[in-house]
Amino acid sequence: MNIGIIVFPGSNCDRDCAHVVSEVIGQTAHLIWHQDSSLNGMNAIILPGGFSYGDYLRTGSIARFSPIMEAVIDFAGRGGLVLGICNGCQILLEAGLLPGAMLRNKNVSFICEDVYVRVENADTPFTNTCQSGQVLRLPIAHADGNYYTDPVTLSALQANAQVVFRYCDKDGHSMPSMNPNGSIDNIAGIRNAKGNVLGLMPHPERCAEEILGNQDGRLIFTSLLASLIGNAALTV
Amino acid sequence: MTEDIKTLPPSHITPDLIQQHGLSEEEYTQIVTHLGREPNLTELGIFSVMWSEHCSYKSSRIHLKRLPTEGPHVVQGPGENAGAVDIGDGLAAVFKMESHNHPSFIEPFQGAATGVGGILRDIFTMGARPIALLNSLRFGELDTPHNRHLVKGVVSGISWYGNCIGVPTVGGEITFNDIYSKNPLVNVFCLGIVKKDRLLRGLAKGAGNQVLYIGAKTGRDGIHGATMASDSFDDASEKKRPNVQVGDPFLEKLLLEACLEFLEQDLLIGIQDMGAAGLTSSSCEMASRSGTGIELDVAKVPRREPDMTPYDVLLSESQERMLLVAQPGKEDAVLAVCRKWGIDAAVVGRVTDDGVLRIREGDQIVAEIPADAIAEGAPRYDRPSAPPQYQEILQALNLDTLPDVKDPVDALLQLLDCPTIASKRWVFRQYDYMVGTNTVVCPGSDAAVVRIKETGKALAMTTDGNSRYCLLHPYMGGGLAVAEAARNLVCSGAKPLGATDCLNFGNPERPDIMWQFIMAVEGIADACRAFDIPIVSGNVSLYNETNGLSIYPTPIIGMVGLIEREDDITTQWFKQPGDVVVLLGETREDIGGTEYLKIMHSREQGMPPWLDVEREQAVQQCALTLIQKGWVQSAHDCSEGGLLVTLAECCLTHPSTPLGATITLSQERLRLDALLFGESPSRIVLSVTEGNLAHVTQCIQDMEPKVPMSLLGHVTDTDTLAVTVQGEQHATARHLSWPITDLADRWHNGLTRQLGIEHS
Amino acid sequence: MKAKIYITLKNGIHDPQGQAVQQSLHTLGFDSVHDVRMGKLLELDLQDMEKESAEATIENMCKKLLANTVIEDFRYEIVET
Amino acid sequence: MKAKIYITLKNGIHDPQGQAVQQSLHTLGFDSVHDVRMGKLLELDLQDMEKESAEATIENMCKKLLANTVIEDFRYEIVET
Ligand SMILES: Nc1ncnc2c1ncn2[C@@H]1O[C@H](COP(=O)(O)OP(=O)(O)O)[C@@H](O)[C@H]1O
Ligand SMILES: [Mg+2]
Repeated sequence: MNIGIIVFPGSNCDRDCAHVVSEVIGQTAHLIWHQDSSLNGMNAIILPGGFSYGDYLRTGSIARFSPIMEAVIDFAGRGGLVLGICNGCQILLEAGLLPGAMLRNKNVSFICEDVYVRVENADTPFTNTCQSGQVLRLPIAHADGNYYTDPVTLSALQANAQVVFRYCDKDGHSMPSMNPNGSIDNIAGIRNAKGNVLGLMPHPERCAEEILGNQDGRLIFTSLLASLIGNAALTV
Repeated sequence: MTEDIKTLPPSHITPDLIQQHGLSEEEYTQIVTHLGREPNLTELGIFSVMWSEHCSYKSSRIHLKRLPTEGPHVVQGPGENAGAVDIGDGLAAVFKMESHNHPSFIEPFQGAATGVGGILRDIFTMGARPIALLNSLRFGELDTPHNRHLVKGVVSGISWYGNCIGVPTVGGEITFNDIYSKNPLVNVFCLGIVKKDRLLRGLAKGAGNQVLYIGAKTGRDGIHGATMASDSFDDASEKKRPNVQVGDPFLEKLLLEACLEFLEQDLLIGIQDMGAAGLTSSSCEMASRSGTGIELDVAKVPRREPDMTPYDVLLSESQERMLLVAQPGKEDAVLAVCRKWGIDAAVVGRVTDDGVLRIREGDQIVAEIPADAIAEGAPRYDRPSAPPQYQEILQALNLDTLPDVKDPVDALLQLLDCPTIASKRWVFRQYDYMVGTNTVVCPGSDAAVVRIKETGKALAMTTDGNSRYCLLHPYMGGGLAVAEAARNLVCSGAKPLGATDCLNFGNPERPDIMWQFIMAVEGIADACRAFDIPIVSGNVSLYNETNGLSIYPTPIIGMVGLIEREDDITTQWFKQPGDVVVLLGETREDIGGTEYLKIMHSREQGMPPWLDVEREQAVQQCALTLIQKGWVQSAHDCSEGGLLVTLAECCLTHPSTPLGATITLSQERLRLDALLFGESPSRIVLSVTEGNLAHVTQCIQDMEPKVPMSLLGHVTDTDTLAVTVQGEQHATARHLSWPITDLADRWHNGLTRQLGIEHS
Repeated sequence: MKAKIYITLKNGIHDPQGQAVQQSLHTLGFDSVHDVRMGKLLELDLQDMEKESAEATIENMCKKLLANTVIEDFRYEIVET
Repeated sequence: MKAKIYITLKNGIHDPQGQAVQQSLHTLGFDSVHDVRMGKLLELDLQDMEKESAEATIENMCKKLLANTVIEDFRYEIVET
């Protein structure tokens, strides 16, 4: 499979994602420059973490206007799988591919540490190799991961099973005290209504290899692959 | 054209102006001799920054010669932007440490951030991709709002810059002492990886080659930063506003990627970052290293502000800028790469063969100086040195008048609570230590371990230095820093390959400070020689003095070691109940200079622990052998706080499940405080499985030279650290015990409590 | 012509930065501070722009880029220079 | 009583944030934007404070905490409510 990883100026998890795509799930990773305008031949797209444009105005706000984003929006519109990790998730929000916005973490600081998330919906192209309710240990590394959306949108997210991950303790209890950043309803990751776009703040690509002491993140990538293989015709 | 400058009317260089530029009368006379005439103001500015302590190393250079800089692994020794060692498979590790002390005191956030930016540039100008940052910080005690403000500002500045550019900050150290209240230290270390045969250097070879400027536009920021870093502080210094530089990590990320692309396309002859003294020092150093000259037109330099004079442009320390040399014909390709990354770039001059730094503004020559006169011709001083009068008083500690510890249970809790020993999680949680997906051992163990994806090997790295030891005995303190750094690497399973240093001292014009400096350098040099660890790069920061009060002598050692096999990677925490706890090395009556003495008796006094280099080497060799045989579950070196703190850390630092231990210590002739809290070096606490114990004991017994070993007890799944002290004098043994939760509370929350932050 | 653009979090949206500032102010003894909200101020230098079209242009910039209208409000002033 | 505090970078201090915004505005076709400087806006809700002492207090807050006077200037307005 051909998996495109968009490189924005200031992306810095692009190579990490490419490493997992090629070395862990054995697929072809293509680094795609943000000035390009086409995603020819890609089966799925990853918007990687980092600090696109330094996050100088708001996270993801400037990258959202990169030329490639039109192609990404188009790709998503045609049902292509798009995974946004951390800054990638923030870009998806700014681009309107996912609802809501990110506020500064409740403690105002950057937080880098492992957290637990519960898989709320295992019936997505990004979680189909997980069990529903499964607890994953994943690292977060962000200063603006405090997800916010208005009450109406939140109800819709909940009603449509669009909340894919919630912060929880290691036994899967999703309590406010396990919320690292103040995110509404302990949300760590959401998908769009159609289900083909996922944004999450934790970094699955950082825990997909044995040597790193944790392989929970691998599941996100194997799920992505599983759904692509089941859907191999989809070269948007 | 050249006539212009020589026929200028006698310039108005007054004694006042010379003094403002931080130059002495003799230095001015030397300038006139070098030029054969009086300098103009621009030239005076150039000499002033280039001959500053910061750029010229004029007080330190002759002493730095003592450091061993060669070895079979050394690919690049001192003298370039950074040093490099061979790590096998055709790769080299490029690393260096640098200080940003003065700027961080004036503006902690930006000062620390731009410090990170500077050291990163040193690494990627060598063509290496930076893969790890560490930092070594010193602050005053946290009982004043200002010190808390400095700590928060510095940590968030480092966090902002490092996180944004996407280089993981994988470790470091931070300690607190009031001597740093008015002069905190911010030392940053960076390591990168490059193909050995692709190493770039700061060269300006080949007359006719093009000189290019890339990166941020030049503003007036930081004019005279280098002179400032070479000056003592007084209360007015905080007002030195124009010196404040603002970092732009986003731009630096673009520069980094662009530079690596230049390398890939083989576009450059040489490259040098514009650090202290900006355009001036980068061009002089490149020319001087290559025996060439450089001609620059300041009018072509991209600028941020109107009405800048050549003086301003040459001396600006605007961040995120580089100077490149490329063959004619290649400049278009360089400019194209810059366009791709959205970076300003301009051809600003060319390499000449006359050895002269010639600066024009359009048609007009505004400065003309032999490059060698500025770089190599800089003054070199053998400043007078003498031990301070107070040295003997400091070293005198009469143990007869020091009551032994009464309540060891409370003493351990107090030590774990003190910010120098307590967990630094509040600090490193703000650093992205995982980006790059190479960090195998995250902050929280003796050394950070970063894998090299290309080779399956890994590098361990650490920074260490104990300034109290250095105050009490600078020679010993220097050696102990080297020993501890190496020990930390060995505990992680690595063989030390090379080191860098950052030498932070007071005012070198004072003989006592100069003495501290010379002694410490000698201690470092002798220890490095004994352990066969070359120093491949480094940095000197002098004039760390405010209102006449100097900091403690604070040499910091950054060290890098190689781990050949993944299986050898070792961490400090106990792994499973039932494992046997073993101590390598020997506990002596080392109370002088300890953290215990400071916390429990408010004294910073005595002789620091004595380093026996042969013993140290034997212990390290032994630990590494056991690790490589696969027999070691955990290894942790004993440092600040002594044996009890080390054992408590072994119990507590497991990332998910803390364990207990049951320990028996035999007091023999030692004082109890020395046994529990003394800081004898050359000690390592190991844990091994019961099944491997016989192999381990046999192996240790077979070691030559002999390594003292004692079996201390077992790891347990109880919630208790239980220590029995068998005294010789006392018939009955003494039982001490701590609930792990109590230890954990003190250790986890000590730092945040003092910072006045609720844990979150 | 200059424009000053003020971007603030919408009412009712939690403002962690404002809260942190408030807490620090309390720690310093400024007890009369009951609430702090933190926003952004952008000062734009505009050239060759007609006053009439300026408002629409600035409005446009704000909606497109400068503010995230899911969470932020904006207002602006135009200053003739 | 409310106070609005405006914190801006001093003249001559480099403003990478403002620059990034400016470039982005250009990319979006807003070519007439010649310079952008980014600052902060703090809105404080003050209670039980005398108008006379308010100015001094706010001044004090700014110097002590809100502005980084090494690189930033501040000004403020007091709004009676
Ligand atoms: N300023 C810092 N930045 C990042 N990590 C730090 C810092 N200070 C301490 N640490 C981490 O905390 C752990 C304990 O540090 P320290 O007590 O200095 O260890 P040691 O005594 O073994 O050198 C180490 O893993 C170190 O890397
Ligand atoms: Mg250690």
